[in-house]
Amino acid sequence: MINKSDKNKVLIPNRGVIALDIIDSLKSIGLETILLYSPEDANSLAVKLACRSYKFLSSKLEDSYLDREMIIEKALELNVDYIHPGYGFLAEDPEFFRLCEEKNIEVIGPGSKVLSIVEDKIELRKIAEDLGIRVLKYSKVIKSHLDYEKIPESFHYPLILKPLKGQGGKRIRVVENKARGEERASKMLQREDTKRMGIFAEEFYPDSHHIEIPFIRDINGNILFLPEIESSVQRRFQKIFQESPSINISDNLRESLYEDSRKLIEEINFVGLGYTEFIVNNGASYFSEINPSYQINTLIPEIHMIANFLKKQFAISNGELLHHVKGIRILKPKYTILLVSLMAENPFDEFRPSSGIVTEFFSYSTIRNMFKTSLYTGAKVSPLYDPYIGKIATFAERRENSIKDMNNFLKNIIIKGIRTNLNFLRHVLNSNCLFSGDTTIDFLNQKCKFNERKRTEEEHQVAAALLSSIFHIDNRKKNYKEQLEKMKQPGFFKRLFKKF
Amino acid sequence: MINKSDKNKVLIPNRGVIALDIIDSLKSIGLETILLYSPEDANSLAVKLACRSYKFLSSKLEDSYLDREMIIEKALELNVDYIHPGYGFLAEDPEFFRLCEEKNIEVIGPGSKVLSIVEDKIELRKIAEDLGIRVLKYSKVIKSHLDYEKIPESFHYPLILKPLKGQGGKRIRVVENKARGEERASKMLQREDTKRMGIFAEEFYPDSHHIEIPFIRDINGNILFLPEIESSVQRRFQKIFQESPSINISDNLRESLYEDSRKLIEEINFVGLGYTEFIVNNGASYFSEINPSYQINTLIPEIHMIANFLKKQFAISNGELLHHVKGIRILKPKYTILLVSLMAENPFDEFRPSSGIVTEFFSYSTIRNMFKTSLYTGAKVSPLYDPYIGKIATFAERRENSIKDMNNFLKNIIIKGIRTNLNFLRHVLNSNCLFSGDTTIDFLNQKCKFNERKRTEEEHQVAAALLSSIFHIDNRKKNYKEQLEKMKQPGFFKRLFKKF
Amino acid sequence: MKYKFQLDKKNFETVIANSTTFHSETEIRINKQRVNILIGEYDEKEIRSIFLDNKLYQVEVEKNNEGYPTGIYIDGEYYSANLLKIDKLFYYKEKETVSKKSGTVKSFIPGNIVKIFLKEGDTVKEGNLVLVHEAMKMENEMRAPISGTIKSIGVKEGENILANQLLFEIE
Amino acid sequence: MKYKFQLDKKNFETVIANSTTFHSETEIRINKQRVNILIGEYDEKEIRSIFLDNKLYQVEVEKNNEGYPTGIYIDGEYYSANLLKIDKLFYYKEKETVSKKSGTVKSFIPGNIVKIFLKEGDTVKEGNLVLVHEAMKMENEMRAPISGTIKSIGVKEGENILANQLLFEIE
Repeated sequence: MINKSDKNKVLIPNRGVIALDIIDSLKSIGLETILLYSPEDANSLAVKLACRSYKFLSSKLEDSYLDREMIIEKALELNVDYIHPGYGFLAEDPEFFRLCEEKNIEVIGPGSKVLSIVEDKIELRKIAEDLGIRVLKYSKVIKSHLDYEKIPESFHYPLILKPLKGQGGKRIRVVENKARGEERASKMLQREDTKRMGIFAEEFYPDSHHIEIPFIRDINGNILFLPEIESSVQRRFQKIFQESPSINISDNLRESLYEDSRKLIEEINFVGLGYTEFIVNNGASYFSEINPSYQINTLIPEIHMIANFLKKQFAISNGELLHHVKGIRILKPKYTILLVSLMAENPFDEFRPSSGIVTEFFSYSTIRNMFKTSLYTGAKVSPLYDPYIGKIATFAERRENSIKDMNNFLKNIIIKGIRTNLNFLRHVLNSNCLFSGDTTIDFLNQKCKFNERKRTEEEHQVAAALLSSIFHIDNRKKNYKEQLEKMKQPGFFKRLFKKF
Repeated sequence: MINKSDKNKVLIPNRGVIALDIIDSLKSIGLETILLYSPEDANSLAVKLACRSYKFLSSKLEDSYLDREMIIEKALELNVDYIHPGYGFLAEDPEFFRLCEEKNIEVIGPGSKVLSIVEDKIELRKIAEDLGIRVLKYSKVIKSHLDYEKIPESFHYPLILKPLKGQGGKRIRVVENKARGEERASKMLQREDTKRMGIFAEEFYPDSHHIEIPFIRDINGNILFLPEIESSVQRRFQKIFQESPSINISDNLRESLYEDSRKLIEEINFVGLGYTEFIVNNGASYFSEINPSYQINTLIPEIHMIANFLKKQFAISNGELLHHVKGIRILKPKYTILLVSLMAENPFDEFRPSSGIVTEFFSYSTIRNMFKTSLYTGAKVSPLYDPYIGKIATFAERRENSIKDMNNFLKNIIIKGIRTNLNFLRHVLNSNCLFSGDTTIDFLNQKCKFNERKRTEEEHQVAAALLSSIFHIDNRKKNYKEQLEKMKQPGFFKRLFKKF
Repeated sequence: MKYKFQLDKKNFETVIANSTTFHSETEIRINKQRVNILIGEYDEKEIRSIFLDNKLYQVEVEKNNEGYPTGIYIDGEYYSANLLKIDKLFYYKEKETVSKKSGTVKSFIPGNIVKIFLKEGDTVKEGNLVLVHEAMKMENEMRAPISGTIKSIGVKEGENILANQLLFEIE
Repeated sequence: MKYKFQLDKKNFETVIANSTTFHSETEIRINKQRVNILIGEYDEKEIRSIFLDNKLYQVEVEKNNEGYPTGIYIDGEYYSANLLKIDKLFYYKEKETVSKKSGTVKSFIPGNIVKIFLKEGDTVKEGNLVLVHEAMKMENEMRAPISGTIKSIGVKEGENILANQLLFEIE
């Protein structure tokens, strides 16, 4: 009965908090949000909040969120006007964008042309070098273990081995010496898709900082730069803790980062929303790559602007111009914003991903913090997908207050039924190293090891008291039940009263 | 084992969102928050988040949250440094403050002296009149139905009858003529406590606006004024929808409201946080009363300041001075902030309060909205207490965007197990009358009647389709179960196979 | 199955195929329009949400003591409801009689006998309407579960009856 | 009851009065300190939170297949645990034997017989230690449920036994 020929339909082939942010942002500007979801995600909050939802036939990634053809087919069938791919999955895939462009479906993003430039990390660095931008030293493409010899002798170990294309830190490896490097490279090249594109090597500085510059550029070339984000604190190349602005870069360096970014995105004519990434080592910056989509840390620019980043992205993508920006504008930060990633993984069991049904969930937010999560009591955390389940931000004028607030807020969250990294995050937030700002890339490996944390005598006593009390009650209940069973047996009362 | 002689203990004899806000705010500045809670509130979120919690012996109000002696006894026993009464309950009770002051327990608030001035609504108006402030016309105290004759003939009906002292709108009545007034007055005076203090009458203008000015005044007399709040939209004198700033007052009037407020709070030497209340009719303002405690709408000043109001209140109460305020400072609003009150009541059943266990609860907030609630899946909404269960705020530069965002956000909340006023709020937010700003005191009675809303043909068809589908499945399941039962009966299969 | 409902005092007629479980998307007819229905979330007790044309609705059905719907909350919005008529009430029971061939029909809830169309000794075919039983403002057409002769009718027109009372017997 | 626990490789001893249910606030001893315990939230399955000195802790106990705790999450923080010893394991069973006077003692979980203190024909008093049975690293002192003579001992020192195996019999 509802077959309006609405011109404002947006298809969202994504899940979790990503889908939620898109649904919420685009619904609020009057768009009909149509979600594509896998059977595994049937009870997700995204399905509850989307205007309409269509189920993929399979929960396998390649047959659902990564199935370009199926998504485009559905887009055509439903006659949607836009696709918002979110981030991850197909959000940075030039081929997906190209196919959509062919079918005249508008995909939110910088377009297939920009994406294919940005995708090739070596070519992008060459462009940067031509513009006079200092880049991280990089090797030629390595397509077989024989190519490993191509890495110049001048490269200092440790090195990072990375796939030439493709996002996410899961396939990145740090190697300590040549032997390990060759071994690792041939392992990486055993994956069919990695072999096809190849990998490359770059130098790794454990003591460096990871800095990102969020930006929005409109079709007229006006650019809004948001305050930089330091995302050095990573576990297995996944960003765990981020802060903005960074206290580890000077004003001069900051300016040069903006200038480098400007040159680069103007050169490739990037229209839309993205992040330039730099490694900062000993006060010098090295361009690393461009993230051409909205990211996990979008809450940070949102709080700096006190505005919805996705609404802005949508407007720019539709050819609107930036408000109050003629030429270049660099937003000055008013707050120190912290952001942590909530993961369904057990820090007490080697960070193994945890899945299951959430049996209890509550939290209480205040004006200076924000918690976005796909969790609710009864939610299913699937073993099929990324364990990323939420993000928490706090902000204050003074960095130490942001840290204090984050510490306090993490205690206001209770999650049961699945294991989460909440206590790991508390450990990170409480470390002196973080407080003093010594947040380098090796932070979690060297400076703030979770397994080395100490417990107080009091904590142990509390644990012992609680455990023995619970065991006592359990045991009592069990014995009581057995007793009851006995009483039900024939002759019990007869035997009892024989005594009298 | 934990018997530290900590000097930073605060006792919180309150519940629900009120207790949660205090716990969260004061915990974050390092105070040990000690909650007193009734047995009925044992599973509340406040108990989960407080540092420590002590149970009252009874859930009856007079033996728990209103039991001055018991609370003070507990404060002394636990050797607390502060009591934060929140709002409601004992928060504006001069006697409670006096008793605490006697025992040298610091209570957060303006002190017993100011509270006893503010409490007597007639005396306070006399003070205002002496300062040249226009006040709502008021009668002498009425202590028996005979006193009703004291109401001057010049008073125009409808009139409001109010208890002389005491907060909350529950005992306020509007009367249309003298006969109804006398009847209602004698009814009100049947309550022992009301009779003791007496009631009084004031004129009622259905077409007027209800305006509040939040303020903080420090011990040196510096005053920070926050943007005014219009809280005209009330149901049974409970504020349902509030906005700030008001679009119904001119800049001149706004200035005079600040000036009147200043004179008054300086005259009575009010130190702390409070609100002055005015009725605005035909462009003229009439002082009505002072709310001497933190209120239900505290989120509004918090968003204007992007700061925690309760932390500020605590600091001022401890003799700290306002930051960046010398003399008088009036904060200019950057946003239009809307606030609605979430109530556990059924708008489809004459707003009867609803209680029970929350079986499902979820919501998803974005940067421009805030949802504070004591609800969670599994929470118990008690029939013993106020049905107020949460507050929702949105803010935007433009009023229409705030309204749009609120409308959108209300759809992002799902609550089951209890009935709530969510759909009533949606109705209010969607009304043309609200959109155009015609928010007068009679809004809900005259301009936006819930029972007169229309449903579309499509809505009805959706309802019919859903209901019949559910009934179909239920019936099918029931029959299936009956069938199974039959199959279990002896001889069923014998009878079945006899056929062959 | 045909269902006749009153919602907010308006009548609606729905047609749902007998075997429908809505565990996969299924088309139903409502006042001659067609919509797709799919169960969303459910537990042992009830259906908690349901898709209509791929839009998920949160539902809570209000029932009377006999288990019949008197209203429904859809995304928190309440519609008073009244089940007027079901054309084939005992789908499964009817099937069952194929094997059991019992001709005894009892009342399933208390109510009132509105009309009796046949009398003792009449010949009936399976499916013939024998009497109409009204309960909770819902008319139930009680039909012959087997073909045969009416052996006895246990009620009179206008009679108030209890649950599980003999209505009629066919042999 | 005395409980001996290992937590993060440290030993703790707790004393809890036999009849304690913690449904009202109750003092227990832990390594000679005293703390107050009160159950917070619980359902049929488990205790979900518990007060210690009026502070509420969220708890999740990790158990092995036999139902013995191997760890506890307290407000999300994990402590590995090991139940070493319980001084009176079968509180209720002991009481029960007052009326039943059964002298047969069986193993309640699989494990290992660490030590046997008495032999067949020995005279025992109620409560005398007969043997020690270790299971899941927990030592269980198996005592005589009644006074009498040991009729038979069904196990040997060092033997691995199953659940419900006869340990000894007294008449």
